Amino acid sequence: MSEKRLDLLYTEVEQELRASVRSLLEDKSPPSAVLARVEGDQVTDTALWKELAGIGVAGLPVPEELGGAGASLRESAVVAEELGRSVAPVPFLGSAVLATAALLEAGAGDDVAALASGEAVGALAVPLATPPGAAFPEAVRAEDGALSGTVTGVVDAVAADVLVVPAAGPEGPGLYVVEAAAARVTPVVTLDLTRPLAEVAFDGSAARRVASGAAAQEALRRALVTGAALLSAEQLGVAEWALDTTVAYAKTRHQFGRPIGSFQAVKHRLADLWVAISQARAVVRSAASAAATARQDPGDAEAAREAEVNAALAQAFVSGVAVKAAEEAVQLHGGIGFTWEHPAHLFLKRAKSDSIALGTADRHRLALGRLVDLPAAGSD
Amino acid sequence: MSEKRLDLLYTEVEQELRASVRSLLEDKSPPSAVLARVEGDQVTDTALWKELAGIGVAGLPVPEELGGAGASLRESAVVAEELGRSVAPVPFLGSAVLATAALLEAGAGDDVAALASGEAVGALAVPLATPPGAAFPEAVRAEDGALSGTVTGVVDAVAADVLVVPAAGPEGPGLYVVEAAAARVTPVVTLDLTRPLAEVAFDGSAARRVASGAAAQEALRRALVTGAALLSAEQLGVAEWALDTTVAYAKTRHQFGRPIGSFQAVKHRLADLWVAISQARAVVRSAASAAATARQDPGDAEAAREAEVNAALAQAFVSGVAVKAAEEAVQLHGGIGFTWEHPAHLFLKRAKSDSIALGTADRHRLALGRLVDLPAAGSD
Amino acid sequence: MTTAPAGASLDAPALRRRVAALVETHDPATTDQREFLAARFDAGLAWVHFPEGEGGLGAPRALQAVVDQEFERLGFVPTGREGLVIGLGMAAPTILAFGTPEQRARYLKPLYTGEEVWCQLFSEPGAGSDLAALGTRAVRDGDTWVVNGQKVWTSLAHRADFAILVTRTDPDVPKHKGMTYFVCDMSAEGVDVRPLRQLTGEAEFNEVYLTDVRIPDSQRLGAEGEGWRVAQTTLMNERVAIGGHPEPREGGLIAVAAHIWRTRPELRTPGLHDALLRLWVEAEAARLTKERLRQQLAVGQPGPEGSAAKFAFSRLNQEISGLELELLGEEGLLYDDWTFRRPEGVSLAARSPGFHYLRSKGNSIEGGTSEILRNIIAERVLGLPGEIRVDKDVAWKDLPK
Amino acid sequence: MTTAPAGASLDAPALRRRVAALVETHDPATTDQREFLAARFDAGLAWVHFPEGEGGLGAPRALQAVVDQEFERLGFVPTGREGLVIGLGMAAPTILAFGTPEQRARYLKPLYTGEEVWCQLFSEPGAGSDLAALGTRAVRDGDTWVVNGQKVWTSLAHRADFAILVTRTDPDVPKHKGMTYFVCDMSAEGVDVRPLRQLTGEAEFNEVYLTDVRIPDSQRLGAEGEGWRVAQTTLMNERVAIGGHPEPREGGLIAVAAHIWRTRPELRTPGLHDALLRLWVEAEAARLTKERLRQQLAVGQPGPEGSAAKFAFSRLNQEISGLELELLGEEGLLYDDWTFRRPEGVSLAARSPGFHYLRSKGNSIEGGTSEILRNIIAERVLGLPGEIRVDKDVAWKDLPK
Repeated sequence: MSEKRLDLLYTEVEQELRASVRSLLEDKSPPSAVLARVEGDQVTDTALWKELAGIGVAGLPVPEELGGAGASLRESAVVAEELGRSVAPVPFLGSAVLATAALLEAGAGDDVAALASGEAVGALAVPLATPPGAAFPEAVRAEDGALSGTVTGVVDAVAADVLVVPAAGPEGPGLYVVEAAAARVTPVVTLDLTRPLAEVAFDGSAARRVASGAAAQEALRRALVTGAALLSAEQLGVAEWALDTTVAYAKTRHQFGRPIGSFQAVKHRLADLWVAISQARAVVRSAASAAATARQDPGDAEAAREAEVNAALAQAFVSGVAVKAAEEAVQLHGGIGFTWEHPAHLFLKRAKSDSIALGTADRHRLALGRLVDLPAAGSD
Repeated sequence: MSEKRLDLLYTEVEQELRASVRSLLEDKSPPSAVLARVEGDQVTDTALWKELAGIGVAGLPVPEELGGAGASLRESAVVAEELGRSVAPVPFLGSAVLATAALLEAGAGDDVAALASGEAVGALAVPLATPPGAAFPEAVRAEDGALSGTVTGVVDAVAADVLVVPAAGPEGPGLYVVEAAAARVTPVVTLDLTRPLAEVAFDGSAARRVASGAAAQEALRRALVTGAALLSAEQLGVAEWALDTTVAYAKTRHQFGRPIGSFQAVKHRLADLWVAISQARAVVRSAASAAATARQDPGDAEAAREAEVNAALAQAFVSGVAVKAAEEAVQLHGGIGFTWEHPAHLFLKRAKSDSIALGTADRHRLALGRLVDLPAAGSD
Repeated sequence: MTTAPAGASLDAPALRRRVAALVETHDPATTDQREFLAARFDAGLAWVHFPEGEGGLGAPRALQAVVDQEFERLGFVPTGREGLVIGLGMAAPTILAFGTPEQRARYLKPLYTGEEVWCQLFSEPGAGSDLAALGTRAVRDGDTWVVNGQKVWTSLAHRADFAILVTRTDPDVPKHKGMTYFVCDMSAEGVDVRPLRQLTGEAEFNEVYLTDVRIPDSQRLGAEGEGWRVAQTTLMNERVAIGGHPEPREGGLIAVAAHIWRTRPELRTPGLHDALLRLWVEAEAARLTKERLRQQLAVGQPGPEGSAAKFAFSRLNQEISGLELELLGEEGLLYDDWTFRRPEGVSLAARSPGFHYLRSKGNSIEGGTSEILRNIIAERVLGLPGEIRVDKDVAWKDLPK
Repeated sequence: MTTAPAGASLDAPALRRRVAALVETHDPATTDQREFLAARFDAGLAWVHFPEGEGGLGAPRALQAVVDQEFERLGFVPTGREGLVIGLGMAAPTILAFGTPEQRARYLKPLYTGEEVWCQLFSEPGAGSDLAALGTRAVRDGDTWVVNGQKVWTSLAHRADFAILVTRTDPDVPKHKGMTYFVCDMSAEGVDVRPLRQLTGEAEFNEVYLTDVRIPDSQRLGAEGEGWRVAQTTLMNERVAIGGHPEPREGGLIAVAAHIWRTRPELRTPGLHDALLRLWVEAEAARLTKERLRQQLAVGQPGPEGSAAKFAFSRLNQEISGLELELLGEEGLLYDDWTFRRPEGVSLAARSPGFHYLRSKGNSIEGGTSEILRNIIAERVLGLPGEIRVDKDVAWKDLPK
């Protein structure tokens, strides 16, 4: 079992990026604004997304020659942390992570530019719950340059201009680009109020193939691995918000004449949470670095494997930490944490949904078992 | 899914039995005496066992006409609780539970009398880790009324006069009775200092068959189910000792000028333990009652099934409670709990070994899955 | 009125005869429920341990079960009483214990028949687990009290005719000593009931704003300054009800999860199987524990296990509903309905898995947080020392808030 | 002696040159280790941040790593230093901070070369987590102190020449104020070292009984009554060492469990698979956390994560070794050896799974219980309020014990 040494720290550049993103989000999308927005018709905050794109957030890991910032997936992970910390309803995961990754891995660089600049929003037409190791989807059929079929649970499709669609055709698997206008996009009611999902139906929709066969399969798989790594960064941000907010509350909320944070049982639970989150931070950094390394040299099979191991590890570990943190936040806020007016529930819903998105921890553990040679029972 | 209503309380007779057994054990086998004994050559306290047999403990569920007390497995369970609470090194599990159950279920009533009176000690020659659902063992071969082969990890074999041996012969499975003198019994070094195990080797040892074919299989299976139910009662006793002792210590041990039991984190952990133990008590009563009901009417298939469900439930639930309780006892006693001179470790070792004996919780959960129609993955 | 001459000679057969006599004159099949209940109250068969004339016969409390079973056997179980839980369970025993004869005569009967609905104005934004910290002020003005403050987590306030209300009447003494307890007319001027939306989207509870609400002194329950003691009587009666019948194996949310498992083989994984079996085991253990407690109560040996039942139930509900979402995967990302509305007796099972998950988060907060329940078990059951208190000898007004 | 004229101009290349010069005159291949270390001490290359003449050069602390790496590169890493961990890690920095010039001259060099072994007489049966409650009495008698008391959990006491010892010299003041710190000669009359048997069967630690032990006042470290402050310096240096090299994936006990899983397919069940994978994930998370901390230290940004490392490690060891026994089933019921003996540097992996399970129980007690570590994280990292203290203003002799 070998693994490269990965840089697990944040660089100064990354910390500066974090500061800009956080400042913008605190200004334009505080929890109160998110809470107001989710009750409206349009959850996705496209204006905010344009502003974020303005500071380069939409195209961080995209080479400069393709209109991106020429940074790496490590920087994307820092942004994902901040977006988790604010549960801002922007199409980062769908467009800047999944669709962009699929196009880049498919070699469809020309299609990336509009997404990287934020001019257009993209979405990857797979159910959000799909784990990286899933079989190539067959819900959509490709025939004579047109797609037919329906995909459920597509993240950020509601706001998308362009859809990247895995579809099976007579010549096997293919990855296609379709104008969103050519599909029927129907929003569904989601547990996570801040992340719209939609059913996407194709009925002979005109499509352009950007990869086929094994290349399409590999592009999709790598996009989902990248997605899993960056999702864990978002989960870390959710957990950090939950801990920070709860610690602050425990210092000021008095019961029995004392701050509730002076009760030892509360202190120990928050200490346990802090330990788990500091571990999650290391795991997330490792996953982001491994994903960045694999992206840099697509031909390095060992790097690709390390990216898979680290992404599965991150999903297996951080999903539980984020859910636990959000659940503890609700519980330790007591009654107020159970109300609609307090933002804790936005983070609880995000954390729980994220634990299902791109595969549950349970499925990632199974994947790890295969990757690190700990075979299942009965598989001798 | 149907289940009979079972009496989950202790009867007055049961409570009187408990009081006599506890009083005898407190007098003759306090933790300090057990600690001294386990360092000697003979761990099994045969004198104590004779005294316990004197108050009927060895033959509780044995009909009076077979020399027993004519009580039921419910009373046996009460005794098992007290023996767990004292980790007394007597051959109750091997002789009064497993060997006696196997002989009774095999219809070999005549062989039971000596065990029921405490005149002789019996042992069931299967590895202690065997779960009720295991395949009939083939480690020992029967040929022309003689046994050959080796069985590892046999509980109470060191003190046994009589061995009940499942063996495979030319005509299929059989249950045999063998004089211990005809076998080679070699003690092994055990994690649980208070419960001797031995390797038992047969080399053409003269044997008498008491059941064969399906009857032998069923007798062994039912003996193991009974064993699992009563073992859970022992585990409950271990957990109760751990909680009671730790609560008492937490009230008197001062650190930072306060009893450590006044610290909220300690209080909450002990409260959690108390909740788990009060649940374990209900589960154990249910398992004992179900086992008693099944024993009463061997032809009632539904009662046999309920006994299996309840025994598996009890092992799946109580194993973890006992281990947790013993681990918390060691931890909350701090340094003194880590020493040899404090008896906490005797209970830790018993609890952990009991969690493996007659199948781990994990295997009992799998068995439950089959029994209550929650099939394994991939078994559709 | 408080002595009960008939009580001593009452036994189960005598009570069964009284039930038969009542049913004889008031055929449940043809009598309006409220009218029938009024007759039952007058016959002393509402709460047999209450005094004669106040719904009871001064009989031993344990005999109530005999009466209930007898009415049940005869086919008369009153329906639609969910909204009366606070009146029947909490207000009635408090009024009995602390009410004046006039108060008992005025409130107990319509409370019992269901003519008048009650709610409870206890918790405040600043006084949750620490109820004694409450700050709703009542100031005496001649024969009336003027009340100002805000209460939260009041179920039924929007339907209630009356409330049991605890207020602060003396801020200059330590918090447990300066409270006074009232009956509050919910139709009084200055009572403003607003729905309190929960994270599920709906509003089961209310906030109640009290602005210069005038309460006659005749509606005071117990002495001035004695409110904490009166409230303790109310809260002792707030417990998990242990029903008269055993519950079947695999009830509640574990049934939902097991059903998904059995009917959706494509969702199964080995890890989820183990997780489901663990929770099945926990659920069955909790059920048997409750059944054991029920058997203890039936033979008159109530055990301390009751205090743990709610605690175990809330944890189980949270874990099972969490697993339910993971098991469903993609469907677990969905929700049924976020519409802001007041639920009317909707059962948990009728809602989506996401609702199960969210609603169960309240189980460990409402009616005593799990943290407070753990304290209670540690102190009252295990006898461990109490927390060091810094708020016992300080005037309420000087406490940090 | 405490100023370091050379310190300001020292940089990494300069230190490398000094190492080269030392190795030039003392060929490690042919020089006796103790002699070589004495020379290294004299050259100021023992602890470069110590003052000149006391094993150092007054250089920045961070440069020690440069020196260590250089010696390592040249192939000279001293061996057999396990028994010196208390002397090097805890006694030396304390003597440096609080010792007189005479004490520093007397103790530091033989401590560094390994000629003299040290142990720590801190914990007592009644003072574990609450070290400041200790009761070992030291009473002044002219120029010496007479010490009586009992210490526990002292590793190496049976091999030690000296001990760092904290005593109670004034029972009439609050506990933190009446302690005094000494160097104790372990060969002095009245020092009785007895092995302390653990639940594993062996004795890694000792009890030390002190009966009328006479300690010259010249062996006092720090002022009378200042013992708590001196002890804090000692304890700040007791921390999980973060090595200079990254650890490989799947190290420690998880490697043992994974090996069993891979080589014994007959033991596998789906539930154990999930349990093993959960712990594999936890172990890898803990490894990456430690690696991240190592990287932080390497760039001079130590984080608070260090305080959590021991805590996480003890929990993991306990859970993995518990699973190991369940995985092994029948073999998990066995043990290798209960003989009462003193272990000499036996590695965990060389012992049986039962030993792993039992020994790891000590991980959450020794060197700061997990409960105390949680308090530290909550208060020092998260800034939550401290426990309410009842023992701050009470004379030690009046505290409940």
